[in-house]
Amino acid sequence: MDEKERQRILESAPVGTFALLAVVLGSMVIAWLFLYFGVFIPRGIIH
Amino acid sequence: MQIELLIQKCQNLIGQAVDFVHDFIRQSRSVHIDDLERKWINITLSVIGLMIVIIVLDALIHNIRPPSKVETIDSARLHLSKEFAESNLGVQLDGNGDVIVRMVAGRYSFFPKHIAVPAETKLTLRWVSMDVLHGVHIPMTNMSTMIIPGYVAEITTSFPKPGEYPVLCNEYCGLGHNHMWSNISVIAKEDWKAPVQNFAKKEPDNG
Amino acid sequence: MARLFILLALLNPLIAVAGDSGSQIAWTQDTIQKVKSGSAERGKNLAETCKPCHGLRGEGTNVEIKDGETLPAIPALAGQNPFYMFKQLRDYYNGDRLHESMSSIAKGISEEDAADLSIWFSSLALPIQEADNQDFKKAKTMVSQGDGKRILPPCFTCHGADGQGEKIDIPSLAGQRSDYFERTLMQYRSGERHNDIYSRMRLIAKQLTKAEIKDLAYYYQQLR
Amino acid sequence: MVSPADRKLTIFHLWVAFAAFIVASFLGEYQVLERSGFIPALDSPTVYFASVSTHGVLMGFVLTTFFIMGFGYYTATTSLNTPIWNPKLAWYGFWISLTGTVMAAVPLLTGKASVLYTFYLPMQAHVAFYIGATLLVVGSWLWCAVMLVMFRQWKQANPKQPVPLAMFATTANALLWVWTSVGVALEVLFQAIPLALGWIDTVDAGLARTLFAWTLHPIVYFWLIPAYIAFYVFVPKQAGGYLFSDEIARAAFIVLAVFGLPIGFHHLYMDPAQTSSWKLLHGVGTLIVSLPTLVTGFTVIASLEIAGRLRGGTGLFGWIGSLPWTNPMVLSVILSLLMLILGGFGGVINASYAMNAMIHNTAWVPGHFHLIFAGTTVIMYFAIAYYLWPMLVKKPLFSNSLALVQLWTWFIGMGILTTPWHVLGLLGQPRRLSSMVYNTLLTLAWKPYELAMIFGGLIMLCSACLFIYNLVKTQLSPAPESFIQEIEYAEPIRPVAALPEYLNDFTLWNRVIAVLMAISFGIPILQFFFMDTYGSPGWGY
Repeated sequence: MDEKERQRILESAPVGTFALLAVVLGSMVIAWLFLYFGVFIPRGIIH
Repeated sequence: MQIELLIQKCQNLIGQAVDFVHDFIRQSRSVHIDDLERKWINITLSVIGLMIVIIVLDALIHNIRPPSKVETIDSARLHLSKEFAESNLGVQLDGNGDVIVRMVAGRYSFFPKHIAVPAETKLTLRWVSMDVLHGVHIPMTNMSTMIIPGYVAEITTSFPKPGEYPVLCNEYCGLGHNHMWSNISVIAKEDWKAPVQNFAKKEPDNG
Repeated sequence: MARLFILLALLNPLIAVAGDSGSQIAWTQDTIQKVKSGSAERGKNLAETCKPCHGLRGEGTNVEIKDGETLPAIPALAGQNPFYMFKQLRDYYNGDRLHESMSSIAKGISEEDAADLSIWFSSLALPIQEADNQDFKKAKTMVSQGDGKRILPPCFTCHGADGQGEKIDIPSLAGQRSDYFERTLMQYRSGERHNDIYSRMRLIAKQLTKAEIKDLAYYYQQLR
Repeated sequence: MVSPADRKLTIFHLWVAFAAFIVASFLGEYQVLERSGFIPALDSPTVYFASVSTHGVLMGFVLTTFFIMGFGYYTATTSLNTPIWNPKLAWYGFWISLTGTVMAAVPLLTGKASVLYTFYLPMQAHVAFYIGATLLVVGSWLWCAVMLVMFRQWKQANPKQPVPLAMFATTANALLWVWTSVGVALEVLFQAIPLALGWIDTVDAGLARTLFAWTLHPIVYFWLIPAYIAFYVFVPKQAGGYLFSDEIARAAFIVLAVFGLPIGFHHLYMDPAQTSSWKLLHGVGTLIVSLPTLVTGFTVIASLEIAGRLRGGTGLFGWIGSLPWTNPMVLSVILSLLMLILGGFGGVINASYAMNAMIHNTAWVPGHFHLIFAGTTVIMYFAIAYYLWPMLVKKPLFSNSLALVQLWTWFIGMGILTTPWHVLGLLGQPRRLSSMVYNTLLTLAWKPYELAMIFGGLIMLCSACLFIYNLVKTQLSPAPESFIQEIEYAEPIRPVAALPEYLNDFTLWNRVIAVLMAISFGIPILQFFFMDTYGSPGWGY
């Protein structure tokens, strides 16, 4: 692991993190929409 | 003379504020944020924005809100008030034919102990507590509210599916908290018969 | 007996007010202040007139047969929750609770007297009745666990783990005369006694069998 | 080099914290066992609710406050390289807080204060409980004073220099706590204590809940921030890499402190004492405050990615495998972030305004906060303890592999405990039941989940004992001749060049907080003094 390789890694964009979190956030949004429209709203009026 | 002085002061203040904001933004630009992190921040903000939009629109258009009618009542004199006298509790039709349910929460039960309401109908439930904090929740429905002594908790909801439901206290109210529950029968709309009581006026008499 | 009630009803205009409100007493700020400002010494002197029936130390009596005549049980007052006692005296005064002698006696007791008496009797120790070696298994389960099937909360959750009563107006039961305890629950059960707000005690008493009531009466009498 | 006196101050705080933790862990397992009805002989509401109150106070107030104070002192002295300012005041804070804890513990354990750790006026506990809680908070204010003075002194000594990130975040936490504790202090000083002493006869329960809601959210950020400090300043270094961005870390701490305060009404959605528009304003604020957590997630995982690649990881996710999983700090951050995903999601559901009706005061709520506090936060408390103990006692950690086992068992136990708990919440089981006596089919559906929770709790109890065992053995083992271990703070990849002053100081943010609090709490609190409210007398329980 020479210095140039180290520098390249330090400058590189964290694509793995982005992909991981995009999946996590995406599934959170889907789960939220499912609970909101699938479970909460059908349970009746509320105010 | 003071007025000019005052206006002068206001202008200075506004001037300072504007300069401050410019300075704030200029400095923010100097902070290095990785492009991918900036993209992530924008995506997160848009997801949060999506949820906020759904919630706010549902609140404004479909009136999907938590129960929040602020109305005080003297919880010590409930039994002496007209609206929450023992004979006036339970399910009734109010002036314009809407179903209204008045319940008293007291350690350790909800009074009256069994009520029958129509399914798929807009119901207004008014809960009061005669002693401490209670919470009431009918599982699998949106009928959920806190009951605070000194306040009337009014919630408007409906029960889509007929059936027998327990009415559970879900706020710690003493050592008998897990014994505090009662029953509600949600009857299909057509089979439900309105109780024969007289039209009690809805305006609360604070006793 | 029935004629007496009608007589009392006519005499007392207050009875017909809010028929089913259970009681006129409400624990508002000033009512609480009235009870708290009661003085034990004045109560001690006033209590002299209560001794003939309620006993020298407010320990009450069970049913007694004296020269061929059965005398009804008289409740123990010692150690009672002051707010509860104040409410009973005022319920007698207002006619929400009826008793052939207490109703008329209560007429002579003003609010200050009621507060003084309540503070005085609550300062006494809870009465200790003779121990009873019955095993109160059924009573103990009712007191500590209640009965989920009949939605009966355990007695101790309101009346306190040692039957000492609880803030603000829940009565103490420990050491209470068993005959009086039984008579009270039976009156709640039949609805003859109706000064409990929103029929809280009546709804519970209606679901108890006579045997259970007797069991509980003896259990609480020996509780110390 | 940290002076023995400062080390002693730190370790005293940490031992009180973890003593409270282990006692409360046993209570936690008892509660799960009692509630499930698995052993009918255990059934007793009196003991159960005394236990829940004690478990809540010990975990929520004692473990957290003492750990944060101890960790704060050690961070301040090591990151600023100066001895702790005014140690006498620091020790006063310790003894006041400890007295308060003992004073509250006595009524709690004798069943005289079974009003849970959220007080629930107009129910009344013994006055010693309220006075004890107040002293605990007053003691922690002295810690805040020490942190703020050391921060101010360092800035004067180093003008225009960026304050070390660890100290910056600790000071942000101290400031957040001063703002946070005002709400509960007002409620206890003007309502709970006067009612308990009989100076007043009635209290307004609506006002009491509103004041407590002021404290109820930012206090969880007060607990969470030390975990985030470890995320930013220890984890990158331990993983063999660098902190991805120092400025973003500071911004995240600021947004947490500033936006964590004015959003308390998501605890009062179902309350009749506040209108729906105030609740909506607070609800929107609550959703916005998930931003710093998501940004923290990105920055920390990015730091881990860089570290993993430096250790030879390649491809999109290859860096995950090449991370040093046998380093307790790295293992616990991975487990902590996993729990943060589900715990955070539970929080967003709670925060979603009207949807709160679905799970308000149901078992979903304890499922959520056990996952995000007892999981995400407390597992980082463990990691920090494993990292600091060798430096505090000048001896190597007793067993690294035992620490890894402990962290894994805590994570697995948490999963088995909280997953059924969330399901019970969706099935409508209310919170805080000492036994299931409802005579309905619903309670039968709850049975299997409650039994599963016993095993989750059991695993966590064993894990808690392993943790204490490891620390005690570390402290009692013989001291090697030369054992040198110094604290290492992560350096950012890009050295912090021109740091704007507002990312290096709090005067601006204090004003912003004051304005936000005035907007979001001003009217909702004043309304109680302008409408004719009715007080409720004190009740027993």
